Amino acid sequence: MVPLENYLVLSAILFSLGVYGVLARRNAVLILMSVELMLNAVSLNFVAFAAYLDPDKITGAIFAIFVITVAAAEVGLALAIVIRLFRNRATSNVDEAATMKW
Amino acid sequence: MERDYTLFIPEFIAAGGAVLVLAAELIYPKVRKDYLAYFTAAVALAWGISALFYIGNTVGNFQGVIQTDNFTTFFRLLGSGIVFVVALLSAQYMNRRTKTAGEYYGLLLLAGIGMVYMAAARELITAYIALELLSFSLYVLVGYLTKDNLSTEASLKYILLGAFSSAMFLYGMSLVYGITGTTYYDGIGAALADRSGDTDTAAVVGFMLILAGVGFKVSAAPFHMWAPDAYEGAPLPITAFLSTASKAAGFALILRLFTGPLAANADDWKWAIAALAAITMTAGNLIAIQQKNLKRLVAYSSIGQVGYMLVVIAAIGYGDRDTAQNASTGLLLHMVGYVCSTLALFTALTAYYNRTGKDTIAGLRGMAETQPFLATIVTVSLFSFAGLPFFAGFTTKLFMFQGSVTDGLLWLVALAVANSFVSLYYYLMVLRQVYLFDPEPGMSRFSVGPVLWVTGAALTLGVIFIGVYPGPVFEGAERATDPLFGVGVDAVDHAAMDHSH
Amino acid sequence: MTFDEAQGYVVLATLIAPLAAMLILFFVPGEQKTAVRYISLFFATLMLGASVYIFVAYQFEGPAFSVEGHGIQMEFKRAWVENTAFLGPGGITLRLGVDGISALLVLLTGVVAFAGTLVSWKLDYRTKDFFLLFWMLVAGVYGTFFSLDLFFWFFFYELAVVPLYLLIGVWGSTRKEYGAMKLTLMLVGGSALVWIGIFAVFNEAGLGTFDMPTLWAAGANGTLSPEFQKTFFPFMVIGCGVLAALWPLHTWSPDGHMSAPTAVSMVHAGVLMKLGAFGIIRLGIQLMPDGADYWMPALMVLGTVGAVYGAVAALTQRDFKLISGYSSVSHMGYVLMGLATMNSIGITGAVLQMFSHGVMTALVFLLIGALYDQAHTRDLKDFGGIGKVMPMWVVFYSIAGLANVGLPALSGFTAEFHIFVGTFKTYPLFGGLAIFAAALAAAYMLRMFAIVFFGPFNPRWSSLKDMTPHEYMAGALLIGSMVVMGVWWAPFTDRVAATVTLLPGMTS
Amino acid sequence: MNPEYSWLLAAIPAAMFFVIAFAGRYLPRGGDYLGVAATGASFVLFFALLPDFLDVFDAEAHVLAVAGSIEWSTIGDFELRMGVFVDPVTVVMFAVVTTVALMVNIFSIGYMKGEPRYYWFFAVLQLFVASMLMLVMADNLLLLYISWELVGVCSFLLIGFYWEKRSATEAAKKAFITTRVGDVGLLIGILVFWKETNTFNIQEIIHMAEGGQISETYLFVGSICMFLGAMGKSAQVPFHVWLPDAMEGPTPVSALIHAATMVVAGVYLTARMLPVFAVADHMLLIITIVGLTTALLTSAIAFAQTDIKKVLAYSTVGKLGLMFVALGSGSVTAAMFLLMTHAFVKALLFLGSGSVILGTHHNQEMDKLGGIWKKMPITGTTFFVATLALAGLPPLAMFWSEDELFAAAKDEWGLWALALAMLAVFATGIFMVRLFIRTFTGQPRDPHVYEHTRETPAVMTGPLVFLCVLSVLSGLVVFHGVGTALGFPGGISEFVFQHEPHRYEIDWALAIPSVLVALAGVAIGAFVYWGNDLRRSTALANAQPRAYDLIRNKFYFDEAYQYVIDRGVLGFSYLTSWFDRYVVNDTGVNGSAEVTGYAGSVLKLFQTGRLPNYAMAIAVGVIGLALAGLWLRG
Amino acid sequence: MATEVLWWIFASAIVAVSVGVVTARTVIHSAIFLILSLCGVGAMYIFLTVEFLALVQFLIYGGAVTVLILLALMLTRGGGTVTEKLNGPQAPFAAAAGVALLLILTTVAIDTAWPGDTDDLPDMITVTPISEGLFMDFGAPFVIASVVLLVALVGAIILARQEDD
Repeated sequence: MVPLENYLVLSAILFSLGVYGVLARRNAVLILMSVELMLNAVSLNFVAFAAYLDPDKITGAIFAIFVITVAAAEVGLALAIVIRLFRNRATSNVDEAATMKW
Repeated sequence: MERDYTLFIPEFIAAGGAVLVLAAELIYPKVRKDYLAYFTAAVALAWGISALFYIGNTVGNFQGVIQTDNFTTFFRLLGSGIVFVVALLSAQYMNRRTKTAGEYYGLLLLAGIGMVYMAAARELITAYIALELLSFSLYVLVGYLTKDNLSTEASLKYILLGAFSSAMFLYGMSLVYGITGTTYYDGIGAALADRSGDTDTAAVVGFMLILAGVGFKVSAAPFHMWAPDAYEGAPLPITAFLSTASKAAGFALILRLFTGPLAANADDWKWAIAALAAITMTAGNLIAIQQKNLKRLVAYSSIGQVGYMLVVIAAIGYGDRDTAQNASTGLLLHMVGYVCSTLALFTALTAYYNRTGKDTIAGLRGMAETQPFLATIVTVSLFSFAGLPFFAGFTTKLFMFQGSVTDGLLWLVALAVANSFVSLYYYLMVLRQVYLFDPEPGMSRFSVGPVLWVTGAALTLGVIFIGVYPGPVFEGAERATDPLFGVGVDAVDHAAMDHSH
Repeated sequence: MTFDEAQGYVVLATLIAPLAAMLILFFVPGEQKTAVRYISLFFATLMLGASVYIFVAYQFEGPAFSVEGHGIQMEFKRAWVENTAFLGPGGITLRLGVDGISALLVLLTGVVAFAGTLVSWKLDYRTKDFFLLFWMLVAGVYGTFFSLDLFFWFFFYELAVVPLYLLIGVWGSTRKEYGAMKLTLMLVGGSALVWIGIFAVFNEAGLGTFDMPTLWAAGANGTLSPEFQKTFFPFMVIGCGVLAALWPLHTWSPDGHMSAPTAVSMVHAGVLMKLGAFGIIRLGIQLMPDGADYWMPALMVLGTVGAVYGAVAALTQRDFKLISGYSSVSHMGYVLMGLATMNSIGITGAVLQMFSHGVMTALVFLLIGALYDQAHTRDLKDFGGIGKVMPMWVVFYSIAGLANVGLPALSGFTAEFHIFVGTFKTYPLFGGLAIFAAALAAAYMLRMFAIVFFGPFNPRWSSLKDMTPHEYMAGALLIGSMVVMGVWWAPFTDRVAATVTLLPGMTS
Repeated sequence: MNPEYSWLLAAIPAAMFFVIAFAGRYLPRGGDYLGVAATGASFVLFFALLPDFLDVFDAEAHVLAVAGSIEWSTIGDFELRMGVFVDPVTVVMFAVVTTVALMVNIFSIGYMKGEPRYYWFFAVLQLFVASMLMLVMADNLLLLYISWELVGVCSFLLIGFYWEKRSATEAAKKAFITTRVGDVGLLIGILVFWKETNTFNIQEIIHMAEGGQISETYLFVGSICMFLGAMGKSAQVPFHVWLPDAMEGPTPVSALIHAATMVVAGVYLTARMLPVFAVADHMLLIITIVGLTTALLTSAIAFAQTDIKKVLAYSTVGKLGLMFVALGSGSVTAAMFLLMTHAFVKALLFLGSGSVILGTHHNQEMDKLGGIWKKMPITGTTFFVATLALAGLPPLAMFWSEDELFAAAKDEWGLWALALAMLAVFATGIFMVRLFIRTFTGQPRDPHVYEHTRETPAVMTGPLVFLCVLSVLSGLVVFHGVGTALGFPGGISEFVFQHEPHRYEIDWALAIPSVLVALAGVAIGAFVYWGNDLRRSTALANAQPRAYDLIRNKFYFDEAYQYVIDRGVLGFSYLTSWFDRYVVNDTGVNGSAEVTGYAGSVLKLFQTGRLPNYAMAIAVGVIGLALAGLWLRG
Repeated sequence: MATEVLWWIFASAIVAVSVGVVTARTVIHSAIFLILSLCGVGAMYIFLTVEFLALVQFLIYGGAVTVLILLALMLTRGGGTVTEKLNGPQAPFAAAAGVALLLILTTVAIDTAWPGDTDDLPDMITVTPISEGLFMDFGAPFVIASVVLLVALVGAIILARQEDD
């Protein structure tokens, strides 16, 4: 069988890639996508833990459902804001949305 | 009691009010926007009053995920109070800036509910969802001025970073779940206590990730960077809400988490909190010196305040149980004082902004001539922030730090005091504009509307009352922290324990 | 209500008077300047009367004087916050009272505040705000002298600093923004140190109370360990020392005084600086006797440096207020020296010096203000032969100056003499240096006299008027205080010494 | 009357000070009569008390003083008592002070007439008299110091009486500060003795010093310091510079304060403390040397002065030096005797010069005077007598006192001291005669001045005559017979003494050289300046130009001091001010503020406004915390 | 054994497409990679025997979220000009941070002594505990989550709507 650690490492890789994406990208939508990657890693983690360590109540899986729900809502809201930004400034590049600083 | 829905009555009121406000505009689009504000304030008032009935030593527990005890009640009162004031502040302000205000006030109430459940949650999923409820509402509220580039920019930064940090937070929770097999606080506490002594890299890293999540929420350095931008871009009343409710909620969550489930592993996180506290207060106060915009100044200053409050959390880690409760009590007291002062300040700024449209420090020039009453409020609140006596800040800070002092943490308290001294400089720079200069030509004396006048006066009196006679609030704060430490709680429902086997 | 309790209410009333004045003034329209003045004068008179009463009624011997009670009398006690969290029974009490030391300083406050009110009579710019803040300042000062609870002590100690920024910033002169900012920051910085010290003391004592006599007992019986005291004594003393112009943390004094308006300078140099020295007694000597034992030689060095340094620096200043500012540094140096002697003569002298310097320097600032209001310059070189147009002014200033120099029959001598005696007892060499500095005082004072008062008359100043009746009254009151103390000092020493001899670690 | 009432002597003028100071300007004639009445009352009271004093004093029973004191203040066991102590030394001082004060008060009515602040002059004069009397009857060093300072202030106020004149102001300042430097020593000395004996009471200190209860080092240090105070007050080299400048004050003030009374306070103090000084190592020798140096140096300077009052001032300093020589020789008798006779003579000379000044409408430069004896017969005559008296001619007063001095000096130190003292007397003769001749005789230098010169009124000449009588006769108290006739135990040497009384007898081996020296001085002076002819003296000056230059410029003392003050004291002050501004304030205080502000301006740069940077901060924070956590766990 | 091989194939694919998400040169490519990655994770849930969740994953993520993203991309015209560089200047540091985080999290995964049997999975996790948990134990958060969705809905409408200027 595939041990738990494999899932965890896979999740870690996805999470780190997501973090890389958030840090490296400058398109708001891409950043959002990277965040989704991270959230998926989290879900994977939860489900893996639930399946291996908490098979009776699988709280982790339930948590994952909440995470997915919230993530979906977050995407919707964030995209609305990106669209708003695009309307206001004709860009979705976050580096250009840097009027406020210091 | 497995499912005691009566525990939620205050929030039912608030949520019902929110739905009504949302619906009101749909049904009757021409409704006066300020009426909506006053209605919201009335709902908040009802909410707060209904919360009063929960004061006492009995603890209501909803399936182990939500607990209505004094701690919750405290934050209900605080939350409803903040919503009340912010709604009043918004009335005139939002009237001019938006055509649809129903959503604004609805979300305000919902954000308040999120805050309360962050404090009430005794389970990670609930805490997470409540946090997102608050966050989502705030993302929208910050960006509510859709035609304002700054508002949108602020909202974008806030939501993307918020999502990023909540991913971190979730990953941390998943690790904690992994080693404890449960999401209930009591279960986590028991499981961690069983495992304590082992080298749990997962626990350590998990704590740090959780810390990042809550640190973001309360804007602790280095997770604070969204705050100044969000504060600046947000509508003025929302800035007030951000710097009070959002922080209070974050600390409520932190207190529940760090005094309960994570307390046994204090060695793993206390140093981190101490470090964050030191960095946060120092960075906040030093950068604040350089600010020109009033909202940003308040943002950095509130970051500094967060640093002081984190001292308490560090004290919970470093000290024994008594110290932990003393410090937490101090934190709640300080929170009340800080909230009062901040809201008073924003009342004055809103009233001033409504009239002059100025939100830079230099814009306050000659305020003492044009509006002495507002100048007084600004003075009182800034002096309160700086921790000068007669005003809340002095007493609450003194109590908070005194409660936090342990032998190992004196250095941090000393640093906090030093920072508080530095902060005086930039507060004085504001007062310098207010008092030392004549108003710009063309500025004449104006009067303040009765709503803001009364609000400001009441808050100012509150600030002075807490500063001079802190006894009642302090005692209330202690009662509020009792449940965290199992003091005087007769009827703890240990249902939660059943879930954690 | 027994007589003693009734006296406690006198103390309470004295503390409440300035607060009441604030409250009433808050509701007086700002345009009613005359009303503002008379209300202030009324309260000032009240305070003066009460202060005199407190000083006179203080029993330094007989049954009323209790050694166990640290010589504290006229107590007023109300529970404030207790039995909550870290506060045990009597955690914070509004405990007021006077001992011999504070009785004298209360008198000083009454006198200077009264004089300050009279002097501010002609102030015409935002009169109401000025008096509002002024009474806040006075309330802070009174409160500090009365408080026997560490919380309230520090509360009032800080309260006295709160209004200074605005008082100086709005009504000040010469580089007022800089002076106000520096003064406020340095003073608050000092109290930050005190604050840290208070935290540490409360924590170390672990008694759950801020009650000062209880904590003093803890300091004396080793509950505050000697090591602890040695560590935290400097926090208290340096913190309070800033307010007492402890060298090298004194630079707010010249600049702050230069900028401050007359009445504020008076109260500030006259009374507020004494809070620092008073704090060293309360939080240093009384709270941490072991620490005091260990650190006092260092304070002696700093005090002496300050005394000499201030005098030397004053020699070549060209601004009246700078001279007074540096002279204050020098005189507060004497106070610190007196405290550092750790013998009853020296400390009594230090307390006398607080009073003496208080009235003297208040008078000096009063007079400088009277001149500056008309001349709009304070540069010595601009003047000459002022005695021709302002003879009474010159007489008053001369008396103040001679008191400054330490001339017998004026209070300065009485105080400095005791300090010198005390210093000689323990540190003869420093005593010698202090006396030398006193001679320098003669040099800078007479230099100023010679330049400004005497010599050929500069006709540019022929329009100058002599003192107004208000200033005259205020000045006469201050001079009266100086003369009484200079000639017949037993009433002062009796009261002060009765308490001083009870201080821990005191050699006779 | 009870001798303990002697405090009234001081109290009367003190009370009158307040009356005149506050009410004088509203009284007719400024209340000058009140002043005269006050000093007169003291004068009368003193002589009324004198028999009582004498009754109490009993040499046989070793009762030589009247003392009484009251408690003043107490701090623990530190008790201060204030009291009076009257012994023969005090009695002499009383006599001198009350007498001269009364004369000067009367004289001032005429002299100060029409001056501005007339009442103020009399007020301060009363304060001075009170303080001076208190000084000489103080039983403890604290009270003495208090009075000491008060007379200093009165001196300051009176020197600066004409404060509109820059020179008067400067002189007052100089006098005060110079004596103040000496006072530093005095106070240190007092405190050193207090530290060793725990008392301020003079008699107790003396007792303990003689009993060897004061350690040698402290004894020496204390004595030296105290003597510094005496030197400052009595204008001994190197503190002598203030006294000549003090002549800026009104002339009656010069007579009272700067000739007869205040300047002898140092002598009085030394006499009072002599038993202590005598125990200290080398102290007497030091006193003697200081006295001799002063006497010779200032006599030399007096040669080249042209201002009447300055000449007299230098002569005063010289005579004070001689008094110190007497003290250094261990003879309180000689010192006090000299003090008394000198007070009368010098008061007469000053009042005489005041008369001249007023009579010539404010001229005091010899170069403008000359030949006014005819115009001012009374003044001239009395001045002439006083000149001879000061020169030490028998049988005038000062001869006898100097005789005592010579005897003491010879006994104690031998011939060298005697010779030097006589040299000083010799010099006095020369410059006093020069002064007299150039002022009163010969042809008028300035006809205009001469024309307007007239004799002064009786209110001024009266005191002159009275003092002239004293100048002639007061020396005779040295004789046993005169003393007993006056009710004393005998001559002054049987009344005022330190260890044992002795009966005065003329020692011809000393008297003859003394007379010869005095005569020689007078003769040489008369020869050189006869007929107010300056050719001989000019030739003399030209013969030794460098020496003349030296004395003409007063040995450059003032210049040296000025240099030290400018470069040393003020330079140090400038340095300190600079240090205070730029190091302590700008660097220390502002610097730390700027560093804080700068830190803020650097830190804020992290807040770039770019979202990825913010996210990076979060990531770095998390990674840092996690790494730290892992590291801490090991 | 076959499961393991299959797992590794899937795992590698997921990593590969995820790398694609964060490195793709165009936004559309990224989005397509993201769909693949999300579906891969869904497959992982099947490996973990939580099929219900896999279903949720495919529906919500594979369906709703990606549709939203693609819609947004259309509305924002690909998020700006096509030629624009998608990576910011801080990419190298981002890579370093990613690697560091990966190391930390991998250490955590391997180093920790997880409580329980980490090698064995239950054969099948039915939907029953999930539904019980969701609707019974976690009823309260479920309700709150619905409010969150309401907020998101209202918020998205407010923010995205075209206000008549």
